[in-house]
Amino acid sequence: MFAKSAAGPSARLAVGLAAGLAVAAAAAGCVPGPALTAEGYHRHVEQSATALLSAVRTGTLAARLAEEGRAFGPALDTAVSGAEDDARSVADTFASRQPPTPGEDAVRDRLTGLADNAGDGLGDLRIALRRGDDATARQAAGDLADTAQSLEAVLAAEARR
Amino acid sequence: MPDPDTTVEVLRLGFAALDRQIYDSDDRPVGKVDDIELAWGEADTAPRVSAVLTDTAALGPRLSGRLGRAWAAFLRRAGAGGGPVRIPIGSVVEFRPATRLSMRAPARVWAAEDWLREHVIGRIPGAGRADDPGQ
Amino acid sequence: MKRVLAFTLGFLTAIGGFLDVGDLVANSLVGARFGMSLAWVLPVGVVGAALFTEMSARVSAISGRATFDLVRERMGARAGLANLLASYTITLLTLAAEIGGVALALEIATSVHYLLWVPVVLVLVWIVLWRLPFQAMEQTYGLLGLALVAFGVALWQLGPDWGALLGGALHPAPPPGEDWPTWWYYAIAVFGAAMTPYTVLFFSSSGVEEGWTKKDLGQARTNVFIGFPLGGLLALAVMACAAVVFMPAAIQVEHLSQVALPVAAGLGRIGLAVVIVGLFAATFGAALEAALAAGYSVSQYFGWAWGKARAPASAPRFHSAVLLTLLLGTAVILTSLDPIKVTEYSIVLSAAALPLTYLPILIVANDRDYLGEHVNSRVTNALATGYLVLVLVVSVATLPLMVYTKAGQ
Amino acid sequence: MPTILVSDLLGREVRDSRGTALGRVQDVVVRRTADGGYEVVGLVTGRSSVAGRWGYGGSLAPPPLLRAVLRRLRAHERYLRWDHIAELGETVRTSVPGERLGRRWSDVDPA
Repeated sequence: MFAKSAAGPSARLAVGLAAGLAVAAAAAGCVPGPALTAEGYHRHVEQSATALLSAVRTGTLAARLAEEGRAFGPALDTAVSGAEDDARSVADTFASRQPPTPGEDAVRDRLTGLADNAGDGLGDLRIALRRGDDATARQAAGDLADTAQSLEAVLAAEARR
Repeated sequence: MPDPDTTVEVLRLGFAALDRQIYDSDDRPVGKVDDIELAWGEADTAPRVSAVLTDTAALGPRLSGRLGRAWAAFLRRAGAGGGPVRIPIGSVVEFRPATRLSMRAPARVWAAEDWLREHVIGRIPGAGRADDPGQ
Repeated sequence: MKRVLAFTLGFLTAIGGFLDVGDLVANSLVGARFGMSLAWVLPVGVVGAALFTEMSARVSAISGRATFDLVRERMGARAGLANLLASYTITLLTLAAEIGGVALALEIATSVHYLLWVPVVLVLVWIVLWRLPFQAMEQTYGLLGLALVAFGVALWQLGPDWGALLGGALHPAPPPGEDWPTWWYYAIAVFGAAMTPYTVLFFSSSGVEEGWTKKDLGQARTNVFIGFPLGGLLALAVMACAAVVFMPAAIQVEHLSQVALPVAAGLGRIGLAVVIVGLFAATFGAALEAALAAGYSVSQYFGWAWGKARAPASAPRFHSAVLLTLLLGTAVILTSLDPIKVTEYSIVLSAAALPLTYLPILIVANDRDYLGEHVNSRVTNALATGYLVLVLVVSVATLPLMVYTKAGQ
Repeated sequence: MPTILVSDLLGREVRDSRGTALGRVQDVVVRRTADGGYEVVGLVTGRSSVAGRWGYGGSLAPPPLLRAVLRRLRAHERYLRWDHIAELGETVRTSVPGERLGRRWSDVDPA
């Protein structure tokens, strides 16, 4: 056997491309490490609040569609359950991250509370929709709307920093 | 404008023969021309094409390097022994556009095909049914 | 009359077949996050997809050769195998995404968790591949996929500010709070979703299977040139619906269940039911195509007998490859990776790998040895060269952008 | 009868009579003989065979940009007549200086 390391450039290109794709996919899938700086922590706050707001607003949209009779149960249930899962997982991730200085404790407490509200509100809405309990659903939607407003306030405050 | 490098009399094996589809005399797709064997006769000054090789076992050396070694190791583990299938050049009618044989392919090229038909695909109901062409 | 019917069926199938889970997710997600500022990518993608597909249709109609047959012949055993591995991996990922998409559509219809549907989807896909004749398969899912027209009707019913939508589309820049790299990253996602390589692999091979000749070329072209732009319009409607309903509410699209909500908002229950049928059909059809495309490419590289129209017993290696790919794709989804994430990766990586299928087809489409007088015209070549540069730039830019933006986070 | 596989020839290093590297064996050229066989008449050397496999044959008329790229990719290709091979070992040595090798087999061997 003779050593024939002379892979054609295009072969190398293609192999490289395949390997690169795999590596990049792996790298991009990684969650960012623990927030070490105040700057990093505030970015984390902003991302979490944005994700929570999205979940909460998905809930209020679903509640509106339910009230107007524009959608049927399973589709709304799936949408609200998805939003609830998102809210709870954001809440977990957010709570697990430690603020770098005591100066961030206030925003941490505020967002932790809102994250819990979001998860609970979406949970209440899901249960009410499944039971066909319009009054409770309306109440849950109202709570969610309040949570959304507070989340917007947090985001606005973060943007002013 | 015919290129003198591709006239019928002269051809580049890598371009005109290697990696071309092989069909046997029954028009069945046999595989690809995975390698070509050259031989020197007593009186020859230059080697002549003596056979085309097919079957995945012939592919390993073509890939060479790390890929080729991995391929060979994979085939060894898969238990594919016996080396590539050799088709003497006398049975090759033409190389382009596809390699056509004047004989039926040796039974050994169908080993994997037959095994899968007998043990997997053929056991599933409806395996013998093709689409109606007019449908 | 029969001709008219075949013609209508053909481009209707092309419209419905244009959209898959990648298009639905990418366009809805982008509309929610970037409004209409990335709408310009859709025409770019649609023209590219039409160009690319027409060339491969011409190659298969005139030379009777499918894509990977030519890739192996023209790139050789080694570069061809590397190409095969890359294309196969991406097709597998796409298949996994589509299987996930079918399961999610069933979850939306029933609220039974999608993971429970995945094995059912596997069996359904496989039975259809095994038993349904080729054309019946294509037409059924293409026509049912037309139900996605509901997005267009819903948009109209939502009564958006058309001027604002148009203004957004004419203002291609990231909206406040978004940066340029992320914006470009999602531009690549929309582009990759419109130009998925599995479609081309499937289209060229199905042309060979159906025994296309010069005579069928005209019809194939019409299907592509009318069907794809109309499919692109549907994709635009998906994006606009999301821009109208989600963007003002700051909702980000993370689930397929959200994608359907604007239709409910616009059309109510019936619209929602129709769109769920469309979601199911589009993803199911794409799953069939992706599974076949994977089997085609492997079989064509190794020179095995292949074809869905053949009796499985006369192409056992091909059918085993399809079956194995289906099992692998199902396994990917059963790891409970988020199907939407799988979809996002599959379309972005598709964009990165486009040159692998695009370049060989472009080269062969210029070879008189294969195509005779049907080689690319000067106009086609000018356009195709532009797209060659574009797909190369996209291919080079994708991975750095993916890492830099943490996949668009 | 001694035999050799084409895959074994492909990829071997090629040096000319002065030791200058000419790339590697990329292809084997054969001629149809009167008795219907194929006789080897030479080797194609160069750095890569891919562009050669695409652009080879004269039937390809790619758009200008692509043509320029393909031509550049093939600029290193040389044809080595079989009777100009001095030694066919792990390294193939030619009996003539590299610049005397033609770009296509027809440049040097009009037979």
